[in-house]
Amino acid sequence: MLLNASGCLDALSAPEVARSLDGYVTKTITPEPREGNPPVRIAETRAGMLNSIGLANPGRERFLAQTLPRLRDLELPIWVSVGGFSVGEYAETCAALDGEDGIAAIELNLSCPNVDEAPEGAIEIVAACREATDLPLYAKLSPATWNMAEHARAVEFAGADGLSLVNTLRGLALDRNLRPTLGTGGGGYSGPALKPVALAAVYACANAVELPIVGMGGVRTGLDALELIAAGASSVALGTLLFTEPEAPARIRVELAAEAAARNLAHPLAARRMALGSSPESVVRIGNEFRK
Amino acid sequence: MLLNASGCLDALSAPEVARSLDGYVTKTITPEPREGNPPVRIAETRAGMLNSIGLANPGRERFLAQTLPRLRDLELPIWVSVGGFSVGEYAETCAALDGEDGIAAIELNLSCPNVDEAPEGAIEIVAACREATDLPLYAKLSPATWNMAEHARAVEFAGADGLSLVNTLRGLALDRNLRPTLGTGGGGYSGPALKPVALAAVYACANAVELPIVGMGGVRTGLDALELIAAGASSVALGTLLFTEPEAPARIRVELAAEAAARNLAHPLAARRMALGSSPESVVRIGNEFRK
Amino acid sequence: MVRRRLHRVAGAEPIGPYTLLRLERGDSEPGEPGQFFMLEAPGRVLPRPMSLCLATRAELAFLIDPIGPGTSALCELEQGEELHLLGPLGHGFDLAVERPLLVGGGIGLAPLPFLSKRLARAGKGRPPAILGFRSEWHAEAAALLPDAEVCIEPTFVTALLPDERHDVLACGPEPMLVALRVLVPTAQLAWESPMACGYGACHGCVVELDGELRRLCVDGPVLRHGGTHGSPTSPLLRRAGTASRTRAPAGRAGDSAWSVRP
Amino acid sequence: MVRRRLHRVAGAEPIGPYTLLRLERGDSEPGEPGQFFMLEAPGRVLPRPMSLCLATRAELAFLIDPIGPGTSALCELEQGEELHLLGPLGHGFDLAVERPLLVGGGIGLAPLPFLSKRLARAGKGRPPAILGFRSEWHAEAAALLPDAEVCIEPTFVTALLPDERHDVLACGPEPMLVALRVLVPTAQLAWESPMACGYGACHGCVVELDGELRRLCVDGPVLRHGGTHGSPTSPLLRRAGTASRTRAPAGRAGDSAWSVRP
Ligand SMILES: Cc1cc2nc3c(=O)[nH]c(=O)nc-3n(C[C@H](O)[C@H](O)[C@H](O)COP(=O)(O)OP(=O)(O)OC[C@H]3O[C@@H](n4cnc5c(N)ncnc54)[C@H](O)[C@@H]3O)c2cc1C
Ligand SMILES: Cc1cc2nc3c(=O)[nH]c(=O)nc-3n(C[C@H](O)[C@H](O)[C@H](O)COP(=O)(O)OP(=O)(O)OC[C@H]3O[C@@H](n4cnc5c(N)ncnc54)[C@H](O)[C@@H]3O)c2cc1C
Ligand SMILES: Cc1cc2nc3c(=O)[nH]c(=O)nc-3n(C[C@H](O)[C@H](O)[C@H](O)COP(=O)(O)O)c2cc1C
Ligand SMILES: Cc1cc2nc3c(=O)[nH]c(=O)nc-3n(C[C@H](O)[C@H](O)[C@H](O)COP(=O)(O)O)c2cc1C
Ligand code: FES
Ligand code: FES
Repeated sequence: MLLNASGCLDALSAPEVARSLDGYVTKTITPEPREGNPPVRIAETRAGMLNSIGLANPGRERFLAQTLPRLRDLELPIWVSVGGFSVGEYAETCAALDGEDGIAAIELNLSCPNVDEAPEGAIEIVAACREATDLPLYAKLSPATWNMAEHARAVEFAGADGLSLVNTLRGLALDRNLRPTLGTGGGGYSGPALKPVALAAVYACANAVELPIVGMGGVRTGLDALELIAAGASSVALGTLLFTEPEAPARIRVELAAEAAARNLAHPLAARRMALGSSPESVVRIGNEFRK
Repeated sequence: MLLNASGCLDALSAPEVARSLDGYVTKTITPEPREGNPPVRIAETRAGMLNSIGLANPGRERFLAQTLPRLRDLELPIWVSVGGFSVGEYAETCAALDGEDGIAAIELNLSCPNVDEAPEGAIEIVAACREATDLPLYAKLSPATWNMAEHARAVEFAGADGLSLVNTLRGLALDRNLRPTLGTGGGGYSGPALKPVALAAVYACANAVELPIVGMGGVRTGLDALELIAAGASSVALGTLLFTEPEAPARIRVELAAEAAARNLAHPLAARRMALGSSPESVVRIGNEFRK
Repeated sequence: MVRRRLHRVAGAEPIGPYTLLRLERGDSEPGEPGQFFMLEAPGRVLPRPMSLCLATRAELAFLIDPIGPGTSALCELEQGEELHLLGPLGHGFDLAVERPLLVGGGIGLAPLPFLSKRLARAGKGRPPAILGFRSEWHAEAAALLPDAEVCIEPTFVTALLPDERHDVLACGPEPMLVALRVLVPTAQLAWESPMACGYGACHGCVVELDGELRRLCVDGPVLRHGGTHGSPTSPLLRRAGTASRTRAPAGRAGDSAWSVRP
Repeated sequence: MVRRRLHRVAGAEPIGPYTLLRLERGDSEPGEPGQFFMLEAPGRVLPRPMSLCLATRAELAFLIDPIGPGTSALCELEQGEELHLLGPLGHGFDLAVERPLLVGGGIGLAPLPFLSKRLARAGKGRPPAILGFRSEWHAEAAALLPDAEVCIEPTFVTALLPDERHDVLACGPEPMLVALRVLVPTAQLAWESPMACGYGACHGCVVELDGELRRLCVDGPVLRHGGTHGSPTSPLLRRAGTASRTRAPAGRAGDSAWSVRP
C-alpha cells in the first residue's frame, strides 16, 4: 500500500496526486486552528530538507465541517493525522473522528519536532485514544530515541494497531551570515539522508512487535520502498519526494514490482521481513493491505 | 581547536595525520579488550556511511602499558575516550587514567550505537567519573534523544566540563539480497548526512549550557566547521572525512580562516554562538582552546 | 492538474551575470505571464521556482541568476542535457489592463519579456517598460526587452515612473515592490518566497496576506494590493539571506522599511 | 606516511566487462606490486581500494570491474577529469621468490601485469601466468598479460596448475584463493575486504588472522599462509553480497568451503 507522508501532500490542491495513492494521509490536525510557524519555513541541505511548518492546520472543527467532506469526494481511504499538546487533546479529536464516515485510520503524531511542548508520553496518549475510538490507531514515532524497540512495545501494549515510522529528525541549517535559515531556528529533517535511519527504525520495531508498519523516510525509488518492506514495513509512504516529483507514486509502483520480480518474488510484499532473517514461522501473516 | 573524532584515526598507524591536529582523541577504551563486531563492518550510503566496529580496543591495561606511552611520543594533547557497560567500569577507567601524564581530557562515550547494552544512565556515569578523576571530563552524547537541552543540563549538573556532540545515529543498509550489509544488522550512521543533526544538537545544547563543546558530524569544509562554531562549538572534530582525505585538517584550517575573514571576523572563534543570536553579554568567554 | 515533463536543453547563454537557459518546448504549455515552473536542479534535493521568461513555438526559456547551489547548477547545464519541469504553476499577471507599464528590477526582469509579448499579442503593441539594474553588467540583460528605458544604481527604477496613470505590472527586489505598492496602489506585483513544491503540498512558501498566512505558490506569485488577490501586508521577520539577491523575497523584512512581526 | 595526490585521467578504455583507467602519473610512486590505492569515487562518500595494474613513467593504470556505484562511477570517468589517489598502501607481494607463477581469477588479474613487469625487471624474464575467467568476454582482459595461459569456466584455473613446485602469487575470487591455499600452502594470496580508509584509521576492514581480527589494509592485502604475514584462517560469516563478484572478499565465507564462525 502506497500512501503519502503526513504534511507532504494537500489532496485538495492536487487531487490527481492523491488519487495515484492507495490512501491519503492528512496533515496533522490539532483541536484549535494553527497558523504554523513564521517563515522562512523550508531549507534544503545536501541530502535532505528542513521544514518548520509547525502543524499549520484549520483545527478540528473546521477540518470536520469543511475539509473532510471534500476529502470524501476523493473516494480514497482517508488517514487522519492527529496531534495535540496533552493527552486529552489527542483523545478528544479521536472521539470526534470516531463517528465519521470514510476514515480508514487515525495516525497519532507523537513526534513532531516543530512544536516545543513535548507530548506527555506516547503511551498515555495511545491508551487514551484507544478508549476514545474504534478506528485503527497508528502511532507515528520519532527515530530520535535510544531504544526504538522498547518504544514500539510500549505503544503496542497501550493499544496501537500499527506503527508509522519515521517522523523527521531535528536538524539545523545556517545561512551565509551564520544565522538559522528557518524562522524558528531548527526544524524537521527529511529526505534521502533519513533513509538509513528509517530502515533501522523499521527493522528494530519489526523485530520487537508484529504490528503492521507504515515505513517512510527518504524513499526515492522502488528499491528504497522494497528495502523498507524487507525491513518489516507493510505499507510505504512518500514524503519529501512528492515535492519534487508529484507523479512519483506511479513510478515507484512500477519500480517496486520490477525490483520484486528481479528477486523472484511474486509480489513486493513477499519481501516483507526478509532483512530480519527470522525463520518462516515467526514471519507475521501479511494482511490484504496492498490494494493495487 | 581541531581534533579527530574518536574511532576515526589511529595515531600510531598515521602519526603525521595526528600531528596535523591540535589534539588526538583515542578510539574508545573499555576495561576489557574487545575484538569488536564481526565483519562486514562498514557500508556506504548515499550521503554517509554506516559502521559497526563495536568498540574494538586493546582494553584498559594494554592501552596504559603499550598504547599510551607511544601516543605520548606524538607530543600532542591526548584525549582518551572511555567506554564501559556499567557506571563502575567508566569510573574505574577514569581513576586509572587520573595519574597518567600527557592526558588532556577524558571523553566519556555515553552514546555508542554499536553496543547492545544501553549505558545505565549518563548522569550517574558522569557523576561517578567526576569522583574518580580531576581530568577534564567531556560527555559525548547521542543526537538520538528527544530533548538535547535537558540531556546537556543533566550532564553539566553531574559535573561534566564539556560536551562532545554528536555521536552517530543508528542506521541500516541492505544489500541486493535485502539482507543487512553489516554483520551486526544496523550500525552507526556518520558523514555529511549527519551535519544538520549535529548543528541542531550543538545549537540546542549551547542554548542550554555554557560548557565548551566539541562539535562534530559530517564536517567536510571549513564552512561546515565555522557553522558548528556559530552554533556554539568551541572545537571541531573530523570523523568520516579523515577516511577519504587524511590531509583534510590542513585544508579545513585554511578554509576556516578564509570563511571567517570573508565575514570580517578576526578569528574563527569570533563566530562562536553567532547563530544563537544571544545578546553580547550572554556569550560565554572563549578560552584559549585554539592552539593554532 | 500538476504536469511534469522532461525537457532537453537547447542552449544556455550568459547575459551579464545571468544565464538564459533555453529548453526544447516539447508539448508543454507556457501558461500565462507571471506563472512559474519548478525546475529540477541537478544534484539538489528540491526543484527551484523560475518565472517563464520567453516562449516560442519551439522553446521555453528561463533567465537565471546564479545566487546559490541550485541556481548555479541550473546555469551550468549544457546543450543536450535534460531536466524535469513542473508547471505552469500559480497565478500570473492579469492581462486585462488599459495602459500597461512593465517595471523590472535586476533578475525581476525575468517574467517581463514573455509578459510584453503576450500584451502585444492582445493587440495594443509592445507596452512601455522601465528597468533598474545594479550595474552596467547586470543591465546587459535589458537586451531581452528592447526599447525598455534603463537606469543604473544609484538611480532607482521608481525615478523613471511617468506622471500619467499606468497599470503597473512589476517584478523585482522587495524594496522596489514595497516602494511601488505605495506609489501605485493598483500595481500587480510578482513576489518571491522559498518554495519546496510549488503546487500547494508543503505549506513552506507562506506569506502573510491580509492577516493570514497563505501559500504564495497557490495564491500568488502575482498579487494586487486591494485587488482580487491581495498583497503581503505585513511580512514576517527574516534575517538577511544573501548579499547578492536582486529580487524580492515576500514575507521577509530584511532591511527594508516594512514593519516586522514581533 | 600517507600520500594523497590529484591525478588527471589520461584515458579510460573498456577491456571485456572491465575498464582500464589510465591516470597521468605526476610525481606519485607506484609502490610495490600487490599494494593498492584508494581512488576517490565521483559522487560517493568513501574512496574505493584498487590494486595498481600497470605503471609506466607517465601513467598509473587501474583495471576496474563496475560491480556497484563506486566502481561504476570510476569507470565513467573521462579523459581530462581529475581524481584523488591515496597510496600506495598496504603490503604487496614478496618478490624474492625462486620460481614465480602468477595466478589470476577474473578481476583478480588486476595486480598481475605490474607484478609481472617487476619480476621481469628483477632479471628472470616474464614469469609464467595462468588466468581463469567466467566467459570469453571477461577473458578479453587477458590481453593485459600476454603469454598467459587462459581457461574459461567451467574449467577452473587450478586445473592449469603445473605439477612442478612454483612460488605462487595469486589474486582472484575467494573460492580460488581457498583452493590455492590448500594446493600450494606457501602461496602469496591477495585478499579483499570492504575498506573505508585503507590506511589503518577505521578498523572496518578486519579479517581473522591466526585467531585475531586484524586490519587487512595494514597487515595485507597480500598474505602468505604460514609465512611472515599469515593468512585468514577462519573467515567470518558473511551473507552473499552481489551476484557478479569475481574477486575474493577475505573475512567472508559466502558459499565457499571455509569454516564459518558461529
Ligand atoms: C515564483 C518565483 C519565481 C522566480 N523566478 C526566478 C527567475 O525567473 N530567475 C531567477 O534567477 N530566480 C527566480 N526566483 C528565485 C529563485 O527561485 C531562487 O533564487 C532560487 O530558488 C535559489 O536557489 P539556490 O539554490 O541557488 O540558492 P539558495 O541557497 O536556495 O538561496 C540562496 C539565498 O537566497 C535565499 N532564497 C532562496 N530561495 C529564495 C526565493 N525563492 N526567494 C528569495 N530568496 C530565496 C536563501 O534564503 C538564501 O539566502 C523565483 C522565485 C519564485 C518564488
Ligand atoms: C586491496 C583491494 C584491492 C582491490 N583491487 C581492485 C581492482 O584492482 N579492481 C577492481 O575492480 N576491484 C578491486 N577491488 C574491489 C573493489 O574495491 C570493490 O569492488 C569496490 O570497492 C566496490 O565498490 P562499489 O561501490 O562499486 O560497490 P559496493 O556497492 O560497495 O559493493 C557491491 C558489492 O560488493 C561488495 N563489496 C564491496 N567492497 C568490497 C570489497 N572490497 N571486497 C569485496 N566485496 C566488496 C559489497 O558488499 C556489495 O555486495 C579491490 C579491493 C581491495 C580491498
Ligand atoms: C514539509 C513537511 C511537513 C510535514 N508535516 C508533518 C505533519 O504535519 N505531521 C506528521 O506526522 N509528519 C509531518 N512531516 C513528516 C513526514 O510525514 C515524514 O514522516 C518525513 O518527512 C519523512 O519522510 P520523507 O523523508 O519521505 O519526507 C512533514 C514533513 C515535511 C517535509
Ligand atoms: C568507523 C567509526 C568508528 C567510530 N568509533 C567511535 C568510538 O570508538 N567512540 C566514539 O565515541 N565515537 C566513535 N565514532 C563516532 C565518531 O567519533 C563521530 O562521533 C561520528 O562519526 C560523527 O562524525 P563524522 O560524521 O564526522 O564522522 C566512530 C565513527 C566511525 C565512522
Ligand atoms: S511551495 Fe509548497 S505549498 Fe507553496
Ligand atoms: S580500511 Fe580502514 S582500517 Fe583498514
